[in-house]
Amino acid sequence: MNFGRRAFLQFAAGAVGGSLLSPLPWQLAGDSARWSQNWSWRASPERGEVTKVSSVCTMCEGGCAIQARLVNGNRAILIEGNPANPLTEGGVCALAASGLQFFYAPYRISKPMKQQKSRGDISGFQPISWDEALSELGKKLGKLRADGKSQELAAIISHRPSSMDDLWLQFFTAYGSPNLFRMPSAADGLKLAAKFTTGNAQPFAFALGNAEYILSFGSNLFEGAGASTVALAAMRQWTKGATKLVQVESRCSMTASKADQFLPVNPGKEALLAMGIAHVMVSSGTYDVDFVKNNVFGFEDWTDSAGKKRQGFKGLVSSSAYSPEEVAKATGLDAAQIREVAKEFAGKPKALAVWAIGQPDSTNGIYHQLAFTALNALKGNLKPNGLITLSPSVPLAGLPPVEKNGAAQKEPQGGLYGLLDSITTAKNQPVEILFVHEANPLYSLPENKLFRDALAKVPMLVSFSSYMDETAAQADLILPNHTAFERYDDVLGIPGAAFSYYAVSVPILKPLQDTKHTGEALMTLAAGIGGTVGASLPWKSYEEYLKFRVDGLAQAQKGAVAEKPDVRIVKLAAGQSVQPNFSNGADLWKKLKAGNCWYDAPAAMPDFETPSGKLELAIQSIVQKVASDAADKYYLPHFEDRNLPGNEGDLPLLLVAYRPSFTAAGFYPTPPFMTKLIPDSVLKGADAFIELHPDTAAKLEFSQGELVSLKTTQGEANVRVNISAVAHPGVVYLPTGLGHEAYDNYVQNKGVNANSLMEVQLDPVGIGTVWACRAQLRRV
Amino acid sequence: MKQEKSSSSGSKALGVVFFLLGFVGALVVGWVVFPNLLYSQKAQPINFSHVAHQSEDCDSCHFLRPDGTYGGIPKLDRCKECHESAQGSSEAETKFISEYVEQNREVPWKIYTWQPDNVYFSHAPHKGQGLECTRCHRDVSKEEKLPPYRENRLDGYSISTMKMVECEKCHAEKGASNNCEMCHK
Amino acid sequence: MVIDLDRCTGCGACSAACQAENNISFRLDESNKLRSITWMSIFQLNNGRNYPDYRYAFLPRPCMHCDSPHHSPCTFVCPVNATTRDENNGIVTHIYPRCIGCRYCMVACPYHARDFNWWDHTWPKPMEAMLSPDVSTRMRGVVEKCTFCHQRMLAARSKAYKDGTDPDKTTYTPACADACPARAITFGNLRDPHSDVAKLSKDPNAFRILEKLHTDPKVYYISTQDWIKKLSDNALTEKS
Amino acid sequence: MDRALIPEGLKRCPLPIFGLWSLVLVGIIGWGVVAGVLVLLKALNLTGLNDYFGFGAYITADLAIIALGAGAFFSGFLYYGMSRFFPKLKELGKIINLAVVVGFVCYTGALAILLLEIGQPMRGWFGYWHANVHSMLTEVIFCISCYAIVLTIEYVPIILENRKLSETKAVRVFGHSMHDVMAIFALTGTFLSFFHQGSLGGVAGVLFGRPFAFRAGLFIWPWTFFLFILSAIASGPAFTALICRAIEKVSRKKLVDRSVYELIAKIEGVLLGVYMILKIADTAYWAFVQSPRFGFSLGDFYWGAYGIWLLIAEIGVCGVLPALILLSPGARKSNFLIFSAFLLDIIGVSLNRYVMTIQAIAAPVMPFDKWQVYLPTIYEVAPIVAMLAYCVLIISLSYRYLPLFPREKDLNRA
Repeated sequence: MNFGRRAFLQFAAGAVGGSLLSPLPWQLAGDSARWSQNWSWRASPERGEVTKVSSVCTMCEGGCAIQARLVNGNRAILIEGNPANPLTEGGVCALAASGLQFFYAPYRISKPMKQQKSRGDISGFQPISWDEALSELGKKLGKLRADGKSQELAAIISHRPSSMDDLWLQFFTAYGSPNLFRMPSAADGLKLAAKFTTGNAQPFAFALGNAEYILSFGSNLFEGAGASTVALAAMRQWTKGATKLVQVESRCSMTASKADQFLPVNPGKEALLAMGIAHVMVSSGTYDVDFVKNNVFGFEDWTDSAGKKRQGFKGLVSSSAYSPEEVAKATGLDAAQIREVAKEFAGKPKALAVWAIGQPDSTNGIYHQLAFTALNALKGNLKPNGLITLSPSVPLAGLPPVEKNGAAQKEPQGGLYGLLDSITTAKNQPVEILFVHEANPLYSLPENKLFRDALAKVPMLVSFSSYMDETAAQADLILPNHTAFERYDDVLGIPGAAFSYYAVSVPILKPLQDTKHTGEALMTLAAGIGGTVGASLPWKSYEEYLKFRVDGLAQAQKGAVAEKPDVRIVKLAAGQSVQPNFSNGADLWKKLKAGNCWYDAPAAMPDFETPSGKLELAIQSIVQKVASDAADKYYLPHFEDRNLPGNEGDLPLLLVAYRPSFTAAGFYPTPPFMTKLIPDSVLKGADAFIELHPDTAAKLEFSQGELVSLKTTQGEANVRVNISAVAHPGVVYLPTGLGHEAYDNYVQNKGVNANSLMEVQLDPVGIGTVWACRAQLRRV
Repeated sequence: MKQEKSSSSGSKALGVVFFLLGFVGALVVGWVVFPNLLYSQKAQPINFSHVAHQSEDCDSCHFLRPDGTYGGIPKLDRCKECHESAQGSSEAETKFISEYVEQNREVPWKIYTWQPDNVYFSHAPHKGQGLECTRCHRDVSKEEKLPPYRENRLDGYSISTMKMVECEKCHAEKGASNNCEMCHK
Repeated sequence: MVIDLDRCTGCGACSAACQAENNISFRLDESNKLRSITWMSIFQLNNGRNYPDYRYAFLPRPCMHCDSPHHSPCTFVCPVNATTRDENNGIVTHIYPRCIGCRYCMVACPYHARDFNWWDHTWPKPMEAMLSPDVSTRMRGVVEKCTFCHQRMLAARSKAYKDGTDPDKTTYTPACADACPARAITFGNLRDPHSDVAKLSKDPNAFRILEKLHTDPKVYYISTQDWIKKLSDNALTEKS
Repeated sequence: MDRALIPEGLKRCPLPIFGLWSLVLVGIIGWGVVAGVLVLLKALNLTGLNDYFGFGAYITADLAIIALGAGAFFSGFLYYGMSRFFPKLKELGKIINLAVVVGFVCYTGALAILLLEIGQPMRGWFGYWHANVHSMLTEVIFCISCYAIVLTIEYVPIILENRKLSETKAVRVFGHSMHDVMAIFALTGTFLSFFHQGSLGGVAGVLFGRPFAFRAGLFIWPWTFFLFILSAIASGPAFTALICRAIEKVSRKKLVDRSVYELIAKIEGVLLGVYMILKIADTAYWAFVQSPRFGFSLGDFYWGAYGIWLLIAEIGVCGVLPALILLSPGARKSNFLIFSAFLLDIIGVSLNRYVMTIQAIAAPVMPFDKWQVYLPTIYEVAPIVAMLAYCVLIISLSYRYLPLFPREKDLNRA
């Protein structure tokens, strides 16, 4: 046995020696090293040729030029900015950078769907062919119109300016319904203010790039929302130290933090401060006397059409109610500070008061819009070469005139909210069919309950959404649109920008799913209805339609295509001439399709088309909308203190929704890439955080991160407390863009939807004003 | 102890035999048996004769794209330029026409020198350094028939996939950078 | 790299672009920031005052690609040479298939610039289509971090070779710098005295984070706000 | 069979009781193994670790257990190496076997935990395959695995001494021949483990991005390298002694002469004393010279759960105090004092390992960084507990079936 063992040992020794001299051990070691590096289930992206396509992002009003990276021409892997664009110089926002997560979203709607079960039951959606869907709907519409009930068709569309608006308007005019509404936006306020004071249709626009002193009344210039591209482009032009930004707001927002001076006013009192500043300027005579004297109506006392003598703005604003002391009391600032600001504003040659830019919705009623306008009027900013112009229109080809339908066309009262109200209370005409396009009112309409209630009374909801969002989920018929990166679309100016801007968005890839451009769906529907409606939309495809419009722009021979980023479009002065650099329509189309934008300087402030031919601070047209025997101040810009519903004892706090830059609050939800950006002081697990001032938190004995119940007149929700010094004492700040119930589990159940807790106050002129509502916090 | 010694002394010669037995056996296993066991053989979907395409020069199919990346094995479209319909009567071509051209399917070639995801290899710099293709690839100028694709059963790489040490060796000789990020992604 | 904090609005475009460019995985719940993978993290700084004097700012933090002599804190400790610094271009890279996941480098990094793959990663099916072939996806159990998008550098060099220009003179910009809508991020070669970054890094308002540790970061920040500069290093921060 | 295995002339508790005892231990081990396997399958998200706390319970346990296992190499070093010059040290021969067993279990156990700790266990061996010579961790991987092998080799002859096994001649011969070379292994082991104890210290010391852990250098290593060695040898033998005492208590037998304990006490007293002096010097320099230079004050390093009490406990209660006890001949007479001093010593060193790993990374470095708190999950606790159970099991088996204590027979003559 010894022997055997010995022999074995010798054999083994030999074997070891031998194998060490063979590649076996080394090869094995190397291979197992590589084997341990392979993880078979790890995603392995297909390789290939990488190409770039230029286009323009249409996910918000910002108008960012983008470039998409494709692999083998069939797979988009990245959205980048287009460095040739003068507005963005190659920058994009987080939403655009995450854009492909919508393109490849699991919650996309792949084909037309018809709800076969009860409304809202996702399992009830059954696929239906496009022909079937459109002809069915076409028949319905035809019948409705034949019955002379064409005004029973209504639509809610995106507030992003694009040629789709005109197409919709064309369709609705031809069809004979006045009930076409855009989602509420800050621009509405600017538009109305301009309409009342200047009599022009275009909204006000601010020459941010040329201002040296900017007094911002709650504008979220740097919160990354919508038109902040303009603010950022302007900021890049400001010279550090030379340009001064003063932010008037209750919450210390990013803009406030970046501002050179932060005026922490009590919520909703911004306009009062504006009046206070006006008071100082008027009483000290430091306003633009000539301009006011020659071009402003209603500064001095005036007599109305009925020959009644009425108080002018001068008298009103000079009243002690607007004295710095009084204003200080109400706003929480101190009088000296107000005088100081007024002095600086009046003193600086290029001082500008801005409001309502980059805000998801207006926080100012019409009278407040007028107050800000008045302040700029005193400063002389509405002179032909002033810092405020009318947002310049893009001279695209107008749509062919349509034969109006005989059916009665009542001008809708009170805008979108008016409509919802009349549907719910059914006192006005009901709505038979409701279209929703590029909008998600059930989620993103402030006080979305109003939409929910109205929807219950609407027999048929047709959604054109590409995604299974809250509204689409309630639809009876879904006609999915191509996503923003698969379709022709355009950017028709940027709200609040003092330059004209036009860009065409081209598809970066052919549609992934069996979707259809809503524009083309409309054309098909129109054709289906036939008659004057069919004739009103003569185009075969949306591309053809855009070409037609661009032709008009080319013929106008105004403005130029920016092929290099060095055009300082935010510094363009009103009336400055721009040399066209395109020959004809085809040429311009080619340049635009290549991802370049068209721009033009704003027109100088045109003649005021008001009854008085001047800039009107005393507005006669507004009065019918208020009350015929209204007090003098109702003709004038003034501070309108709103008393909020709900009793203060029960709801002692104020709730204000704020817009964080890292959530998407509009038609698009917050994509996974952006969800990563949300700090854990805003969202933790399924809970959203409210911001609470340390003292307020101390008074309520809340600790950081504590779960509390937030109650408003609209409802109740559990939130966590984030004790933060950004908050104004006694005010609860809730972020928007959270709390989705639709889409997929990457989006769902994260926080609460501010719109379901907030409350809207309707203006006499139908602006839904959302600024605050009474709230209560208690331990759960 | 003693008797053990004696017993062993008697068998020294035998011991050497045992040793050699093990030694040689291991060598055979290590050099001959093992390599054949380690690699599995796979045939290409269809044969491609480089010789038959001598008329074209290499770059017309294996070219660098303008952005400096390498086109690799030509896509179907390139083949179609000539082979829209059959040129000859080889069984490989008829198969190619019927199964790929007509059905417009890309040929699922097995790539002999396929590198894993974490490797970044660009032909441009190597070409720029004047390296011959044959320095790393087999010489195909006389090749009638595609060799079988041999896959390592353990790590799943092709037998001709270059190993890092080889890259490093050449880089070191040529004085090129051997830093990780130069070849990894 | 130089980041102008006066311009930065904390919008997060840099971070989102980074995620898209580098195949960074995401999970259903990303609110546990201690386990969330972000190469470009955005820190919130504040001046510690109370309302209304409270001010805050955002500080985007890529990997600092520390230039400390001989080794960066992380490259010094890696047992398997998975993370190394290229002395030619100063980029600190991390090779996933080499990493054994000991996390020593994470411990060594004072900037929390390194993240660990705590999970196997899956993308919602359609989204796998947007993965870039230029960056390899990671397996679980390895560390990852910002690479200054070196794949873009490699692409640029490749093109240079193709065009016969000098590959060492090529420039490129990483995804974050490309995306920034405020144009706050400038990227270039610090060693080239004529480059924008080199000039900006000499700006009187330029500073780096934790200079006292002598990690010698290659990322500079610019701010005119004293309280922000104070937050760059502990000695400058007054302790309460 | 059981009888046959038990060393000649020694009494052991009846098999059923022992069986029950081992069953309990096996149960615990099983529990830990399950947890460990789950960690391997589902990855480290099961643990309490995160991007802030790259190191956690696993590493701390490893460092501690390895420091305590050091008793093996150090007693070995004294017994095989030094006793030639200091005959007094021959005494240690009476406990050396136990020391080896303890060392063996500690190191093998530590290796198992280390396997869980890394995210890619399959690549653990890259430490050899792609070694980075600068990394302290490379040294650790090298030395620990090498020394584990050495200890196994040292353990084998002890096993072979088992009554049944040694009946076969060949085994007996083999065992004996191994005994002869043991000294060499002991010394190799000593070198290896000195070195990697040091490396473990280095692991923390080289982190120049972490002012809490960073220490300036002596030769090519930061001086934590030497502090760790010192603290290890100042606690290892104490640990062995304590275990020996535990066995005595459980088995209600006398296993070694008290002189052995006193000798160990004396040695440990001196070493711990020296260690404390250096440690205090180090702490003072770190607190008042180095940290301010990095812009830190002592206050920045302590917060909430990670309070200054850790420092006091480590250096005061579990450092200076036991040192004084062990150094005073009077105190060494009292069993209570001597063993509680050993215990404190051990706790102190374990605490030091905890502080140098977990607190070192808990303390924020960037001024705008926030403190985080680390809590291990059951998936970390279970394997660690199981590892300890494994140690106990092996020791119990060894004690039952192997003649660990040469003097046991004489000391327990009824």
